[in-house]
Amino acid sequence: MIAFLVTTVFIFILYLILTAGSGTLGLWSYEELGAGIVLSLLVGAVSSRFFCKERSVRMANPVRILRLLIYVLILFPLEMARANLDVAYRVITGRIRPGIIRIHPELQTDLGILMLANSITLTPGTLTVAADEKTGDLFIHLINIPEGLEKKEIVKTSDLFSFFDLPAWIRRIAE
Amino acid sequence: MTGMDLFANLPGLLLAVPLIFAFATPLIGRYLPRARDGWVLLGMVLTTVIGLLIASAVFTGGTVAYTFGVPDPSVTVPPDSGGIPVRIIFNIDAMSAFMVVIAVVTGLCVMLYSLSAASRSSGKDGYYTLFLLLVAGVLGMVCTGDLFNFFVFLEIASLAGAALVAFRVDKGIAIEAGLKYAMLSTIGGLFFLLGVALLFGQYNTLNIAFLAERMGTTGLTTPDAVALVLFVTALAMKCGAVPMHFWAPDAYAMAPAAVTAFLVVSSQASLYALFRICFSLYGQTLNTVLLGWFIIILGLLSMFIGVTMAILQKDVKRLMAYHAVSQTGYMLLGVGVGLAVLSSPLLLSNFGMMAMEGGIFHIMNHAFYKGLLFLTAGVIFYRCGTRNLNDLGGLGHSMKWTMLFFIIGALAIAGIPPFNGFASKLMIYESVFSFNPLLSIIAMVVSILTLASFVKVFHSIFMGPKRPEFADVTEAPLPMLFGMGVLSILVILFGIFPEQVVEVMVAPAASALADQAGYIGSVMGGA
Amino acid sequence: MILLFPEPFEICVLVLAVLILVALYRLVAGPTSPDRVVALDAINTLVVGIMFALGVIFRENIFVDVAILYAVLSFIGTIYYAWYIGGRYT
Amino acid sequence: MIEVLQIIILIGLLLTAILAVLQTDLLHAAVTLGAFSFLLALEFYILQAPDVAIAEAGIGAALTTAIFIFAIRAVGRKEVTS
Amino acid sequence: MIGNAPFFVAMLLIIIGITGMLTRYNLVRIIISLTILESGVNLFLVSLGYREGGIAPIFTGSPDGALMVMPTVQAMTLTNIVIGLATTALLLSFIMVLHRRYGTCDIREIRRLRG
Amino acid sequence: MNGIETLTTGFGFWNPIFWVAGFVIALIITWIIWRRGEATYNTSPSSTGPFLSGNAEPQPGEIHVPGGNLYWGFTQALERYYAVIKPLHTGNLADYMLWYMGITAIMLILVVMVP
Amino acid sequence: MKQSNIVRITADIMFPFIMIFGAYVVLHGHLTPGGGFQGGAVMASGVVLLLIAHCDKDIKTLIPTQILKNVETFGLLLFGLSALAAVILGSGFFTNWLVNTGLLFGTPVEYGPNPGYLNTGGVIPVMNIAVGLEVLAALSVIAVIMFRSTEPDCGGEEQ
Amino acid sequence: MIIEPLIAICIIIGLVFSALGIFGLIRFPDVYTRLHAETKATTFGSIFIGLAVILYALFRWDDAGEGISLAAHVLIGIIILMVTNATGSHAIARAAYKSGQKPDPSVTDALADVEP
Repeated sequence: MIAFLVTTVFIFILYLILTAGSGTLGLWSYEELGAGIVLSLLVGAVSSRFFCKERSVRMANPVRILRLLIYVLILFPLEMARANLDVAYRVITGRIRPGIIRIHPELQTDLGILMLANSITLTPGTLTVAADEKTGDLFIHLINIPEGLEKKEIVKTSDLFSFFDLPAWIRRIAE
Repeated sequence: MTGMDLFANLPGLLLAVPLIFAFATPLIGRYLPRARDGWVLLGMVLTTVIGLLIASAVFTGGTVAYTFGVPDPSVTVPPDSGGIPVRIIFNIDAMSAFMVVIAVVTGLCVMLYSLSAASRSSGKDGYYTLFLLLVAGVLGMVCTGDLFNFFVFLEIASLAGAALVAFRVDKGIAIEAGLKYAMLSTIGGLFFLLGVALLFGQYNTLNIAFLAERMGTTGLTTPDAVALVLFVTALAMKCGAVPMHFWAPDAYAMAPAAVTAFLVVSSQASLYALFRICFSLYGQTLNTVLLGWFIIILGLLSMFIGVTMAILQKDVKRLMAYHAVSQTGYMLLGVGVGLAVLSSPLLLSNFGMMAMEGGIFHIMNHAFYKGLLFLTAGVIFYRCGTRNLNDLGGLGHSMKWTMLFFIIGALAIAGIPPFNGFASKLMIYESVFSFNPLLSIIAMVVSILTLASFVKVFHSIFMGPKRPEFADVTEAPLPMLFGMGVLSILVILFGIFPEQVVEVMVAPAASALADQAGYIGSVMGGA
Repeated sequence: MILLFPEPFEICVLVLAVLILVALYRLVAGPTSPDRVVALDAINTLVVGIMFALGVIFRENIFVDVAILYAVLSFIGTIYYAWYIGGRYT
Repeated sequence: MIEVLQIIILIGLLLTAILAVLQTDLLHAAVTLGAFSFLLALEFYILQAPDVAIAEAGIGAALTTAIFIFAIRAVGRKEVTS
Repeated sequence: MIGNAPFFVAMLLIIIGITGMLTRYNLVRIIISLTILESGVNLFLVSLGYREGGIAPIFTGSPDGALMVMPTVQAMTLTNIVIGLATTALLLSFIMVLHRRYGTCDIREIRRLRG
Repeated sequence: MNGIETLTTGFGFWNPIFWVAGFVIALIITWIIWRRGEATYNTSPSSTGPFLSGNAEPQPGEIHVPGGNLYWGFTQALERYYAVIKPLHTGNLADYMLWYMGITAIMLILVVMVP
Repeated sequence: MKQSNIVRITADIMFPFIMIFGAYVVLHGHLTPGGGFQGGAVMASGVVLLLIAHCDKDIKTLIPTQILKNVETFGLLLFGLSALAAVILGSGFFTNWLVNTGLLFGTPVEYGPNPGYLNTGGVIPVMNIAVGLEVLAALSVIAVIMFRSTEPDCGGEEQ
Repeated sequence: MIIEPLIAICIIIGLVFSALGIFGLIRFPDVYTRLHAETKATTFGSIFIGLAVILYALFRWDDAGEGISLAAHVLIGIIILMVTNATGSHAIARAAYKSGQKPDPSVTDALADVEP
């Protein structure tokens, strides 16, 4: 039931964003709102069992959503910009030292792993190649491995991110 | 207009009834499996009744034009459009009504037949749905007055037909046949669409009558001629004219018998469209002699190669399929002669109209006797499990009614009096002889060869002593016999009273085909 | 205030289109299948960018719907290719 | 401006079409067909037909790809040349 | 001249599709060529409706009396895309069954129906 | 006889009444002839014995002429025609398409070149 | 190949978005680009995405094919009957009998360009919805059937 | 106004990064490194182009309601692009590894122990 409600609300917000600027009631018209409610209920009934498995209902917590927004809007873009400068440097100079390493982020939830993996894929010279479902370990392809890092069996996550400790933030958001 | 006015909306219902019955069939079949047979039969009977009502209205009262999506369907040209028919229009003149009659009557008989033929097999929901879709596609093809709409119905009929051809997988061979049919249909459809696009780019309309009118004022341009070629070859391929006939024996032979009987009607709908485009769309614009001779040559090739290939065959249905190709040649010959002399009124009245009447009459006769023959072949396959002429034999002892129906069909296709094939073939021989004696002689030779090959089939299947492996073969079930019986009664009736049929149905159809101005006027309101 | 300067967007669209042609090289020459899929992915991203910019040039906000759809659907295509490639079929 | 863009995209269309026919590996042909379909959707978009562009993107990108991948999986990706 | 480029490309696409269908032997490849042929026809149709400087035929938010491209051809193209998808799905499922029964996709070997 | 009219053509006419009457008369004559022969026909096997050159006559159930053997003389006589026409039906899908597109191409060339 | 959990979670998150976007395209078919077919195809893509992301599980419980077939029939019948209703109401086949009636989707609008109100269009949105449902169900069923035929045991080959 | 230079800067950044991504795609030696260049750089470039469109829509559109609508749609598009591109390239990398393609110039390969 909670899953259904969470899904419905999420879908309704999406619908509102899609139809923003359609009318007079705030940004929306009455018809759009009514249609949005009906559609959200329908789609929510269909997709709640995929979207909202039992453990990630915690994402309905407003504090977590606030943290998620901070993460997506401020922290992550900065990391991403730095990553892109790095890649630009590699592309121009051609100095690469690639390899696959293993990290152990100690994240438990699916959403956390997803966020971390996607963040890693979009940030400094890294690319998630595979994920171990049992331990939560990620296998990461680095375009430029720092000296000495390839010797370690399992690399600490803080070595990867320079500005902020993204895994810690993700833990705060999703765990 | 208030209240239900079903009679004004019959053309719409003609399309709506089979479609809605087809769509509802899976639901009925899943939750009320007992009612399914009655449901589809009801749908087909309703379609037949509507079709016959429309045909009678057309034959008594002239062309019916029906516009979709307006409160008053009889108004074809909206007043605020500047004299342009903007909507989809069903333009049912005598020729269309003639084809509607063929389609619904054959469809009803085939449906009766397949009620018991499909009783042993699985997947009946899909079968009936596809069959009703095929019927709807064919009805739409023959009724529509809009080129793009015709393309849509052509594709509906092609896809449903291809799926039906491959319906019984049969060690993959049926799939092979279905693949070939679907492939060629798709290419043909795409080329047809290209032609439609060429015309639309010039004249900004899709309505056949309006196109004809505008083309008459501007004269024939090169894109028009290219479009004509695309139309003619695509439709000739779809109706199985040599040398584009290769799909026809494969598809006809491998489809379930009932489907084959209706596929014949489907390819005749393409034939109808070929005639419609040649006469109604390009009739006055084009020098029709060249086109007429092209169609005549196609017809001659079809007749001769079809029948000579048929003699070689060992599979009953494949043999009959080659005969279908061969008989299509007669229709092409008859109407082609009419087309070749279209521009001279004297020749047209001397023998041109007669040739066209013969060709058009042959369409109907062919649909009936070829349907009958395919159904008998289906019965033989249903009871014996083989179609190979080398294995069959001696069935005349146990399947007397089937043998009788087969004899009727075989004599009719060979043009032996008093069956209907004779009447139409006589008309074709006569008029074509006046046009060019050589053509007529070839047609007669082909007719003799047809008789010869059916003697072979008759001898192989029914004559001879009873064979031990077919000892327990019994007569076909009653619904199958009923379906065949209706067709054979029609065959005999049309053979005995050809003059009435020609007068009531065929002659109006032929004159409607030749009368381009009338076709334009029926849509454009006599403008 | 209509359309103060759409020219930068036009230049942007042109450059991106040229980049698509460049990316086609990898689609042609990529030695392995994953290379080609990568090139396809790059083309998709570029096309989404082009569609964003064209939404401004054509002054139709509804054109951006197409871009969103495009992003989602190209993802599905990529997943399918990855599914096939990862399955060790010969 | 739009004309130049069109020319570029049309060149891309031609290239991908020829490649899709010529590739020896069916999977590569399917990938190329995917690129072709995307470029075609973009061309429809430029020709002011967003309806058609959505349909082409939806069909070409997701569904046709899926169906082709299923088929290639069933029949094997190498084209037998002899 | 440049305005006619889509037509030329559409014709070239059609020719490429036909060539591919006639010269390739693998059935899946033939379907790919068929798709290209169909896309060529679609492109031809859409280019027919294009007007220089026209806007999309959507009434919302367009200025009054603006030049619009023709919607009829777009509806036709849409229909053709739908039909094309149905055809492709049907043909490919045929091919899958055929491969299971015949063990090949080469049209030179799929010819049990002949003569 | 208003219902049954005569289908008149250039050469002759077709009236079902005449035809049925003629058919019935022919049947009667045939029956009479058959009837005359039936009375004197010897049904014992000795009447056909001499023609079978000493071999025992097979039982009726054992005689089966397969359909493929009929008309071998006809096909033999037209051997050269069939040697050309039968290999055309190859069962190869590419050939099918080639014929269709070839005819289309020839017609297109004719139409565009001739006028 | 079994997909990694990252792909699976992404698919699960994208699925409602794709569905709502498809529904948006269907419902605004008479106002913005799109319509029944496009929206239905988009929603079917969502189902296809689920299919591939969860290919190791039981497809029958994941995507109820029977319900989808019923939905398809329902969509087709809705389309046909909404066209036929015009005849029953005494008008031509396919007539837009709902427009300007004030009922659902029947708000009268003035002729000419306007910002686009959802509650207009008469029978066109109804037909769009019908077509959308039909296309969604039919394409999903096609994809599921083809998937099953290539993969009789749904993905048991993960190493 | 400050908006125009901002839009121009956004577009230039987007173009530069897109171009870098494509050149990386052409230049790098194996599929994983190409994925690096492609995913990060082109996604980043498209995001900046989207940002330019958002700025334009919010400040330079003739109809405010439509401008907001456009901005919202572009925002959704950007988010979708981020999620799907990252996941897509992960899927490609994993598939490439599973199909037996080892990273060619490679210092270390921790995955080789787990998945031979």
